[in-house]
Amino acid sequence: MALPQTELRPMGKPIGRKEDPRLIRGKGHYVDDVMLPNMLYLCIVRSPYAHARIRRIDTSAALAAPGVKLVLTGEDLAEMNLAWMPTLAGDQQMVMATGKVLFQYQEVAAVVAETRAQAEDAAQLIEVDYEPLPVVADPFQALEPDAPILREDKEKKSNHIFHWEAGDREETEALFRDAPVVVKQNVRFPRVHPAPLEPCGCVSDWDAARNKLTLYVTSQAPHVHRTVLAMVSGLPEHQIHVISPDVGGGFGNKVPVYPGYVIATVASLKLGVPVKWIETRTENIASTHFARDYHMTAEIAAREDGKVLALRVKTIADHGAFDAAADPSKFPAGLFSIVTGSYDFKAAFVEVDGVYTNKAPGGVAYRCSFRVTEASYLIERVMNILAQRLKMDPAELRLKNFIRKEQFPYHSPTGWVYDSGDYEKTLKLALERIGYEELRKEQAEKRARGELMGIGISTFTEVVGAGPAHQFDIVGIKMFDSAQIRFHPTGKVIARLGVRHQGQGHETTFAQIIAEELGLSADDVLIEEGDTDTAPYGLGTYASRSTPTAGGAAALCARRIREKARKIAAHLLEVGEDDVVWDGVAFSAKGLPGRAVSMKDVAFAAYTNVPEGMEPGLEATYYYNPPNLTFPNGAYIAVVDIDKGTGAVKVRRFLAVDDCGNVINPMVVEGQVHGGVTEGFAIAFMQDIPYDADGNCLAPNLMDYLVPTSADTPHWETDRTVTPSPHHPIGAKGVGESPNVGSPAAFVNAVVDALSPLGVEHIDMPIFPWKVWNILREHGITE
Amino acid sequence: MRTYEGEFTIEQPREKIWAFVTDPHKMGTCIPDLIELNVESETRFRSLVKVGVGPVRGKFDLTSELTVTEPGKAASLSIRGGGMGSGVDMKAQMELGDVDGGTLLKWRCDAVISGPIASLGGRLIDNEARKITEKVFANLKNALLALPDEEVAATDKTADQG
Amino acid sequence: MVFPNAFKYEVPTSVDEAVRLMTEYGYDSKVLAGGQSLLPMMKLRIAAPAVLIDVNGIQDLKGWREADGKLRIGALVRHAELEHASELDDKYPLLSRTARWIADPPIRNRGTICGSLVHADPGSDWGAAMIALRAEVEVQGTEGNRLIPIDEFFVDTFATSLNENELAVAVHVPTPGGPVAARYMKLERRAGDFAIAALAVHIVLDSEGRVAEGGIGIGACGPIPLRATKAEEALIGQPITEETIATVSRLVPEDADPADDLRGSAAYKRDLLRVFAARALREIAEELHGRVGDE
Amino acid sequence: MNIRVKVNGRLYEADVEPRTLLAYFLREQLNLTGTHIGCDTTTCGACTVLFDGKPIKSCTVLAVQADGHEVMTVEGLESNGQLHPLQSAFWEDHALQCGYCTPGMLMAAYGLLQTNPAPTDVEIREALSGNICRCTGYMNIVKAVQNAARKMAGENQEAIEEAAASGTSTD
Repeated sequence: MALPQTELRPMGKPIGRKEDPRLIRGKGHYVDDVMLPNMLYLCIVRSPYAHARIRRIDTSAALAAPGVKLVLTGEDLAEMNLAWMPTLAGDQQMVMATGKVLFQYQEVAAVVAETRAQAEDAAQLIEVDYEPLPVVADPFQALEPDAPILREDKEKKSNHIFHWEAGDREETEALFRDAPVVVKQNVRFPRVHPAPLEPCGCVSDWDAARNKLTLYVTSQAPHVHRTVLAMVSGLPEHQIHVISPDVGGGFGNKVPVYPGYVIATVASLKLGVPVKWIETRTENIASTHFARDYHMTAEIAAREDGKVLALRVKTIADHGAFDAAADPSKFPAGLFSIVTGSYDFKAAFVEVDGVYTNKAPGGVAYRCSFRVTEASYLIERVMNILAQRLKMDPAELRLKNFIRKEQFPYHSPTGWVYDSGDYEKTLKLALERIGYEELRKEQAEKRARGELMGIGISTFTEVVGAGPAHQFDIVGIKMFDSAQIRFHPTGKVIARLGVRHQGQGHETTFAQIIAEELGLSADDVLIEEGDTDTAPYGLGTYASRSTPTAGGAAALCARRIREKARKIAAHLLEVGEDDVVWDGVAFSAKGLPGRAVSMKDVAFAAYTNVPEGMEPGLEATYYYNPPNLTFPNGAYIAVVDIDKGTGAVKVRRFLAVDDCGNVINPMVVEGQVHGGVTEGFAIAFMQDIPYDADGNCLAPNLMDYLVPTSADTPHWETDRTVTPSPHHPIGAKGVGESPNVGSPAAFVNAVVDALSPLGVEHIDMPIFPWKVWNILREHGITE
Repeated sequence: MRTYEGEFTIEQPREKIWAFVTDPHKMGTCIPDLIELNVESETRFRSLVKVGVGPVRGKFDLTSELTVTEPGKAASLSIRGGGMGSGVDMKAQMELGDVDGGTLLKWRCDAVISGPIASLGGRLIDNEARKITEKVFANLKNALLALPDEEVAATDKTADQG
Repeated sequence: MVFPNAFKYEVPTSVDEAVRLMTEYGYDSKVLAGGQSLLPMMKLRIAAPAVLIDVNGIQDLKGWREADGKLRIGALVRHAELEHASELDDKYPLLSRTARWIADPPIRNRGTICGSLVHADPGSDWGAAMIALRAEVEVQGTEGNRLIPIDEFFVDTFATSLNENELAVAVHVPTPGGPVAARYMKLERRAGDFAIAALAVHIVLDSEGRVAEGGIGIGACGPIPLRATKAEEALIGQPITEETIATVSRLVPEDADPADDLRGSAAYKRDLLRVFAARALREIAEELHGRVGDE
Repeated sequence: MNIRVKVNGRLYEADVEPRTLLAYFLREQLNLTGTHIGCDTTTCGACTVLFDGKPIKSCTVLAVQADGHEVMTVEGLESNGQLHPLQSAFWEDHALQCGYCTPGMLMAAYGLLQTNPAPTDVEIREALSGNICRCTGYMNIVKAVQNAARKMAGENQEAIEEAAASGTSTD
């Protein structure tokens, strides 16, 4: 078959993916493809109300319906002490409502039946008597003193969840007091949803005879899911086997544990047969976790020449009904304090307040490291406003304020230590490749003719790869990651990792890392993830952390093997260990050309001919606790044209220059950039989940939650610079999220740039055509 | 929340109109596309209603509760229920006033529609909710117009006797 | 919900049989043609007919033919068939120009023109186009056939003037008597979405280069597809000059009745119609005359 | 209700409930799980299959409607153990990441190349606009379809040349 990957030293090469042969044949194995004997189907009844007391639930008609095996309500779960479960953010969340519902589409009852259709039929027969309560759909309203208290389970008598801050308040205030220039802007990052193409779901299979629960689940973090499930259910962890089979995209949506998984598990435990729950797209968008929904205010203090001094940010974070954010324990607002971005501020002070509302719970880090997208968008937006006020070119302003290459490792005013970067080089490459000067000339000519063209720049810095275990944990579990590598006697390798890819290509890229370290080809290495019974414990794939953490673990694990291999090689070569030389593909004896053994020879010897006293076999496990996070960055430039008649924006060009450190597989990196920029484009121009004042979710499906098609999506250009991470074993930084983090600001900056002659400084996303038309109309511009 | 309102004048005395609008047996029949009406008490009735907008077809089970705000003059009708996985909550306020040659009935209805119908039908639900509400009051008006004069007399008489 | 409710499935093989079944089941039944609007509603269970009468097997409803000064498009003609029917482009250019805007290619392979008309979604692309074309819908009931002019066909959102037991069997489009050009203008939030606003413009010239027939249909700007009556009156009999374009495009929004919604304000939609009208007429003039007239 | 339907060239007879959607019939009754389901509003196209040679969304056709018709799914692309040029092009050009949209995308692209063997980028983007991909940003999908079109043209050319060489008519 095509595309064998037999070349040695595969690191950095664009080799074809090992996961593709099954996927292009339709032979992937996703959760909904799991078909087990006697399997039943679960359908969840959801609340039409955003806030209501439940007076009564009548399940009798549903219980009598054809094929129905079980009906569950919150009261049933309460009897088992399972009505609530912990969230990753340390809050608790209802599995099924007891007493009252807190958001529209919340889980209220569940039906298990022989077929999916029967379960749906019976679900319609469940009668719930609701008493509607006043709805709080707006986070500012939620903070009003007279607002209804939504969370009766909490001791606190307000809808405020947390206050979190970073930086130095006093120093920041002082700099603002004396600053000659201050710009201020309110910026909203809309409520969006990762909406992976495969919705969430599970098959829960309790086998009483074996005393074992097998949970096939759409999970980006199977080990964490197993631990949480053990904590919730009381089942011993070794009797729970979580399998995350092929995952059809995650983008953060598949990090949390959802009520559906728990309900399916309860049903399987009660019925003793497998129970499948696959959410519909409506359930996915309306109930599983959203992202963002940040209402931010940013101020920059600067000198008249454009040198920035201080940054002040206040944010209201709408978390919905439950704080179910997938954030590390110490960081209720995630890594939002990266908001000083690529710029050398003297001081910064950042505050975030979390708020409960009658909306779906969240929020997850959608293709983002815990609120880094919100931060990057904010700083890139307000830097542009500063440039506009000072009548400076936005590229020039950035070049003036960048953290310089020689300042790394750079200590940011909010407490991060940036590992490496060369921002000037990256931006200059982008400016040159896009033909910035010519574009500005063209723009000037067009403006003279009354045409609207804009150029937008975003030079972002991310913080990814959580994390150093002393700083980062999720529900108390330290955020390291792991790899286990085992040689078979014939020189082939199986490697198991604690992360779980959802399209990122780990089966190929981690094989490349391991093959590179062990002198093999990628085809010699089988990567296995997603099975908690076989893989070493890991925290999962999200937050661009797989390459920084598990990638490091894979490399160091391979090196650990190589150390043992060196000893075996010395034995085979009949030289002292110090006289063995590793050249990347084989061990040879120093000064004795021609005398060499390959890793394959060594592996065979490990099982057939080890030196006396040595433990046979060749395998290792490595738990990698990274010393720091990694800081991918980039310079993105968008060029847009605006249709004066309709307000529609056309993205004429978009260039992404990324610096993600050393590259494992440039083809995969480019693919990640294409995909991430497309999601950034969607967020900038199409996506929001609005709620009306009654708490109705107005975009609960793909008809109204807009995901761009091939016909909407622009052509993307990519390039890169390479500034290796100094602390990462292979110098890599991670790239999956950069394009989603960095691109929204480039698009919005471009549109605002086009409209800047009208005095426009900001437009909130999503930039629908009507918003642009409104502005044009205000200024009397029409076709 | 959506608010709809209207008013109309009926050439009938206020007492008679009042008697009609506070009678669940009568008021209940003004709900359009009624399949079944169950009067549960003097102030409470339950109705099964056919909902149809082209292909969107289903039934709503609605419980209505009548409250007198100001006897002979103002009453409100709260309608709550749902169907097709959605919820309906309406509060209709009616106020009667004497005008030349009859009675002015002013109505105002606050409607909250929750659930998939509200979410999915963003493009049309407002139009439909308004139409249904208007139809309730159009039916009421027609029913009042159609009240036979003898009954007027009878009612009047009864009133007189009282 | 992803599964429709249980229903009785009927597969008539003739129009008469279909009409008989529709008469028998009445309100409880729905006709299934392309199913691209009905089945999604059934999956979400906001439509739950007890009986589905699948007309896909009725041969008489397939294909199109020209006769008696009209193009008769059978009820089972799919959007994609008209999209790719290049042989119709000379005389009926609005058909393929409209078809290519409907939903997406797989849906166009299945959905039908008549099904879309009968569904009567105010955002229907065919609604606006058929208004511009002054089409008639041929329906058959127990009493035989009748033709419903398109202006009398749409009654309200999702409601037509079809009787409960009448089947739409074809749509008739008049054959133009002179040089013809047309445009379908639509702005979407995302490819395949319902229109924010849409406009269909169909022009037939007389021998002197004046507009002999001018049809302008408005989509997604009211409870039903609408006719830009005032604009049409100002257009017919005129050469397409800058002045005509200015007058007509100004008048088009006057017959629209849009609402504020997530897609934009009523004012925005009205203005889109104005812009679309001007663009459409300008393009049509250039196509027919090589330039906008300067009379 | 009993139906007879040809799927990937093989005739199946089955008893289906009328409300069963074709996508579920393929997946759950024929065990052809390559056809995926990603939405409930006929938007995403993950379930795209060929119905009498044309791409349709199998979540919005009833299985009973396939009675007497021909269906082709992603599992029918490979022939004699050889990947279809579209499959190998998707592999070579990194036109898939999570793979969930891929079967539908392949079938929509197959439908396009049947009627338009040398499409432009714009035509490809239009033809695939009923199929949502959340991973790739479509760039490499467009590239792969172009690649496949070239491969298929090459195969046709080879076939013509072979036929010419062997003296048979290619008419």
